[in-house]
Amino acid sequence: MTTITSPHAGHGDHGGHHDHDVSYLHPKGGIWTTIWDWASTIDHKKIGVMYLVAILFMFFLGGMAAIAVRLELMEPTREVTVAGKNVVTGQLLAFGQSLQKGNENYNRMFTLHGAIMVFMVIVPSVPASLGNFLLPLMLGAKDVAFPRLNLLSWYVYVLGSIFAVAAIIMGGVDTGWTFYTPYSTTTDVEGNMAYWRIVSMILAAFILGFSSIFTGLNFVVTVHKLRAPGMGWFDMPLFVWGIYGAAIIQVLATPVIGITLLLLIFERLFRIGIFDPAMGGDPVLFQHFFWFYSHPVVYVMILPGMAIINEIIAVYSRKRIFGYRAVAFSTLAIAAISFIVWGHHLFTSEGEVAAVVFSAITFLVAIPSAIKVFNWIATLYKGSIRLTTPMLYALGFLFLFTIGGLTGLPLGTLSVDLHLHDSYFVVAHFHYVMMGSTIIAFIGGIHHWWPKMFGRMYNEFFAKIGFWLVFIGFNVTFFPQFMMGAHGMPRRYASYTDEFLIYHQISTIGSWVLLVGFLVHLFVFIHSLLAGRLAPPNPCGGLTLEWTDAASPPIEHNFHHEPVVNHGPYDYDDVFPKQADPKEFPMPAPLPAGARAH
Amino acid sequence: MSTLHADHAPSGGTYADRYVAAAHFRDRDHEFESVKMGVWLFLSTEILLFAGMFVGYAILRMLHPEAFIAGSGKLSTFWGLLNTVVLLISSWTVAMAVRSAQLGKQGALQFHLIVTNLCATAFVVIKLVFEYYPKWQEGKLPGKWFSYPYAVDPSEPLWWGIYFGSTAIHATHVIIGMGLLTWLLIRARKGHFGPHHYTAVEGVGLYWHIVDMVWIFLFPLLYLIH
Amino acid sequence: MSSHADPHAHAADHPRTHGHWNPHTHVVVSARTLTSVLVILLVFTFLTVGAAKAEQFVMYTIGFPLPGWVNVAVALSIAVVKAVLVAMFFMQLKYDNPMNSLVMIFCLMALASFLGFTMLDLGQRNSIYPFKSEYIVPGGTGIKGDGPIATLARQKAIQDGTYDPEHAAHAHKFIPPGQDDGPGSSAQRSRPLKGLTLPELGAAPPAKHAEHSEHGKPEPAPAGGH
Amino acid sequence: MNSLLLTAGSFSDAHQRFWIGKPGNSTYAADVESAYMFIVWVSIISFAVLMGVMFYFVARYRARPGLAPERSPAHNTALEVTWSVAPMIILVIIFFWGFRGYMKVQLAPSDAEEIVMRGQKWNWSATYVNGAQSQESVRLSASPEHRGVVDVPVFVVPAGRPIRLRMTSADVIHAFWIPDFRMKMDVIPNRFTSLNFEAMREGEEHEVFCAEYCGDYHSEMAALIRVLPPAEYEQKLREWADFISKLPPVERGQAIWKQKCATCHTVDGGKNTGPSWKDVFGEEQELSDGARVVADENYIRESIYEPAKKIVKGYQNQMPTFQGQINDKELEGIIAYMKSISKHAPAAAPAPQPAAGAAGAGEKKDEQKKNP
Repeated sequence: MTTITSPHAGHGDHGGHHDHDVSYLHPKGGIWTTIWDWASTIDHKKIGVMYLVAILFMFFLGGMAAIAVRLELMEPTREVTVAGKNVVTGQLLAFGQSLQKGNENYNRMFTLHGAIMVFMVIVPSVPASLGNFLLPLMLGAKDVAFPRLNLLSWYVYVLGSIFAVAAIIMGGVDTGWTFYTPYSTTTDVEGNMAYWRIVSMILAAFILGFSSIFTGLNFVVTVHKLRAPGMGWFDMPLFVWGIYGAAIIQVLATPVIGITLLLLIFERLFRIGIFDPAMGGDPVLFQHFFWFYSHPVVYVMILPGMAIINEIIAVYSRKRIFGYRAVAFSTLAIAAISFIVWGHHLFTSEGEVAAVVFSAITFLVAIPSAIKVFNWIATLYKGSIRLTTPMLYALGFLFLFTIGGLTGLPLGTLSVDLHLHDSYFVVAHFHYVMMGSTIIAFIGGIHHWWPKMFGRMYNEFFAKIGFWLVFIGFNVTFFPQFMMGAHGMPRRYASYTDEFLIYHQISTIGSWVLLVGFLVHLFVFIHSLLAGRLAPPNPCGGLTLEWTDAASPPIEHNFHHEPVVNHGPYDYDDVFPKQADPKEFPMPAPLPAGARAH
Repeated sequence: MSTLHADHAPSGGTYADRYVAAAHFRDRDHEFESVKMGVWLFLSTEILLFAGMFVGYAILRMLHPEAFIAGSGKLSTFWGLLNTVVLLISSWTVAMAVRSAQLGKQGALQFHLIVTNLCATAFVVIKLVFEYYPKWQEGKLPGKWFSYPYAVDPSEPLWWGIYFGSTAIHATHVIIGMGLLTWLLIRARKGHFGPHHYTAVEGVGLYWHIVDMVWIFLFPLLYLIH
Repeated sequence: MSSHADPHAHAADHPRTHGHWNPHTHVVVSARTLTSVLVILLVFTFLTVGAAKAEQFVMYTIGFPLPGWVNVAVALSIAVVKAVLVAMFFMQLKYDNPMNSLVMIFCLMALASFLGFTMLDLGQRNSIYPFKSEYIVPGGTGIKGDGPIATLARQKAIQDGTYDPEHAAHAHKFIPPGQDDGPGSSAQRSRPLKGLTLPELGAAPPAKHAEHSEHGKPEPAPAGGH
Repeated sequence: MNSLLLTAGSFSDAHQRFWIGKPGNSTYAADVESAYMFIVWVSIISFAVLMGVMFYFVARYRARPGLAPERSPAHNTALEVTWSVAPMIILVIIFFWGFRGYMKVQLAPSDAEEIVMRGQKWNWSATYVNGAQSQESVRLSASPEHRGVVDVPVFVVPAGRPIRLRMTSADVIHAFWIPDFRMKMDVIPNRFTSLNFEAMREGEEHEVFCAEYCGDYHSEMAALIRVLPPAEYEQKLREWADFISKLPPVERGQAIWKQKCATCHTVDGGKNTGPSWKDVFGEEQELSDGARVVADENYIRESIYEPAKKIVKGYQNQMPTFQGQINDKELEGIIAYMKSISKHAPAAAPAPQPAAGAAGAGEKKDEQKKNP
């Protein structure tokens, strides 16, 4: 099959005539022209970069809330004596005694942290930024299937974030990111501005849902319809598989949170009563509604993270991913099972029958995740491993995700969960999965594709320092929380008993290390943009299309010629990467006569 | 295989004949197929949006069967039936509109779009004038507006919450559909659609059918089950 | 990509008659088919209303107690048949790329799991919690000190002098007889969380009230008129 | 040999203390701990193996100049099937382990003694079989500049006797968690949930936390459970049953305040969730709708039974009704107590007890600090 020519490749929908060979980052004219060009772009790469900037900004906001939470928990101030020992203690917002309402501020902080991190950072993080940038490049397409919808999704994201920030400005929301009824429908009395800030926050989550649906829908169609000639389903890079699995969940689960939040707004404004016990409604029904979305969405968070890890491990060990099909199918299996395990968030509130069924299904979902980890580790076998920053992040991911996954086991176990539910153990568990896995993978991915996205190399030395700070800081912050939770520390507490003091202090100190680590990365990125050396098209020796067939940074229409796929994404044993310097990579062993890698 | 057949923009003909697919698609067929799949995915999100209402209905009905029986008895089956008929007919006209576009019959296309829009208007008018308005006057309203003194079950406001919630969300979809149909009509008058380019007609048609389909379920659930 | 290549190769064979026109992608459904489907849909619509009326007749006029699920099953089966017809012919799934049907099937599976598992929890509570109602307190927004909304509406009507007991007695023709018979009636049995829901309206059995007040349960002011 | 076993035993004991703390005090706790420790060991071993292999590979196959990577198979069906099935077996074991314990706690013996536990923002109240309510509280003194004095109730349970807590909430969802019993259950408005346990060792005290986020003072919604020998427990219940009614009115009011009202209302003038009781009696109150009303006996009665009717300006409609929880005699006590700490109280107000005067005065806070 040869290339397909279109009468107007290079103009038409992409904003008039311009040179074929100009990088997508090349400014279109004066400053205002350039800004307008970005604001009205339908180029998936620019949208990906805009998403990246927006997400990192929200990550900063959410991170500041997290630092405030940890600061508040540095010490309990209330001293209580029972029978000679200190028992329950009090609260202090560490900013000083002028803030008289310690608890209220604390509650708002952790709510903002949760809502921002979930709805505005982790859900869109990898798919909307890296996914947007890379999906068409990896598939050999000129763009995603619906470029205008893609731009719309970014604006919708910004609109949603504005509502969230408005809620913060109005004084913040104290419902927890889960908006459990009837608390979320009763808090903040009617008749003043405070009454509306929760509506604003719920509306923000509702709007962000649309952004998520648009992205997911776009990606599903792109993967189905826009693969380059010669690229079958099992010739796709595993990154695409991961994004595809997440996109399916986004399409099928997000509408349910849409209707849930809509009903919640009705509930709050008009008391329609569906979730209101006083009207005969059922608050546990809300939890079912909520978790029908919010559990699958956990896999929207982790699958793209896993997707990144596939690419990084393959590239930096110069190996085919061990058991490609098993990894691909486990992605789909996770996506499918994720829809029927939400009840494990409700072991303490739902009926026994449902709890038992949900517990059983929950253990099922552990299998595909375990298979993935085994396959990644097996991929390292007989590889040629280069410990670059992205690879360190990938190995860090394996370390942290294994902990995160294993600590899911006691939470899925019925009897043990009755003890651990809503404790710090849960907090630690999902931070290991969401931050320790998704965010770590995200940062690793940013480093891996940084030269491709911006055409400049970053400083490897400082990036590695950043990695070690993040990795150590993360473990110091969150590992003590496992012990804390199992010993009896409830989550969302502004104060605690003295036996938890030492854990909290270690944890808070860890959060500062983490912060410093992120600042180092910020420095590395800015330094690279300003003074990084120019990147070759394929600095890491990848075999996927974005490395072999696109420039760094890619040109406006991604490829000079539509790429034709004639080898698998990880056939390092047979193919030498195009555009890469042979000196940098160990050559494969000579091919025995007649042998094939399959 | 030699070069595939590409979209050669013909010089003459109508807008629809001259239409070329967006640059990242191979040709018009490729674009049509992709858009159609996108629309189907969107429709599945619509179904899952209404799924929330259906699940809420099912659970609350189990908890308060009497409130639901009492509430359901206060709806007028006649108007519900009429609305179902109106909507089914409009679904047929939309299907016919797609057919007209496929065959290039511009007049029939416009006619069917207009009839569909009239049906949609009729649906909304019936809903507002003969269903919502009398209930509003009697105080059979959801939640805090409920002021109907003859409730036989304390959870009756809940029923009205479900009734008004699901029908209002559905009616919103009908109204959005009316906007889309009008947009189609304007484009059809400009001759934008023809046998080789009717993607928008097909997409809006599918959307309209899903709106119809949701009503096919809402009608028995709200009006008939007692 | 061969699946995409084939149709195009086919199209390339007939550039004159079809252009990039792929007969598998663009099926023109005959007007006759569409019209017959519409007729069938309308027939089914009247059928489902007729069935509902017939069941009411059997239950309340003849007095034969049909089980509740008959009504639900009949109404929903007809709705499913209608929906399938719409999807197959109006939405052309029958002629379409099977991928789109697959999208729909996945969507329906998600819906089924949502409904099924939620009901698995909330539906079996009745058999799980063998409790009586003495201490239960409704929390949340709907009432705080001033009683449930439905009761308030009645009280207000009585205060305003607009309450018509005659109307109250005759307004609800769909309420099955025996509903006021107290906990022994089938109506009460069908309500799983009796007593765990709102305090009763005026019609509730007095025996329960006496039992409650022993424990000092907060009672709304008893509705007048009884 | 023996000493080796002892060492192993104390190692596993220390191990358990590290992960989950000292052994819990309910029959259910042992189930949880064994399942938990099993999972911990499974996790530690799998983690060590996985990470060991990973680090070995990284070290062994690190890219070096001149070293060409070897070919290796891209998949191995036997290996892949093995590592898919092996974890499944362990998972099935864990599931049934958890299931067994869970069923044990759900299927309580039918002769279990029932205690009604009611949660509301932000305290717990228990009603025992004989209608008694807790009359004891322990000091939970917030740093005084933030909130007044908060007392948490003390609940008693008998050792070695099955107990079922029947729980409901008056406002939002709470969760009753006794970490030392290793169990919790949500407390949901308009529905009952239950928690079944049997305490083992008498004489111990256990904290109770609210584990479902419920608002501003979520972290102060605590209680203390004291495990008593059965005889002592019954004695305590009898004592509590007629404790309140025997007190003189002002002290009765003070006791009720401690038990039910102190979470939200101070008596020293400090602002809390609700208005302070100090000097409130007889004072003109400005309501949120702008009306003004003098806080007399009727106003107080109405505010307790129908709190939503008149909200004092500057406060939220947070208070649940106490109808059915505070009877006339107790109400009388509350009013007497409020009078005793109000400067507006009419001269005829009964203030025979010198203690009441002391409690109402400025040094009340100090006095309470000294005397939990």
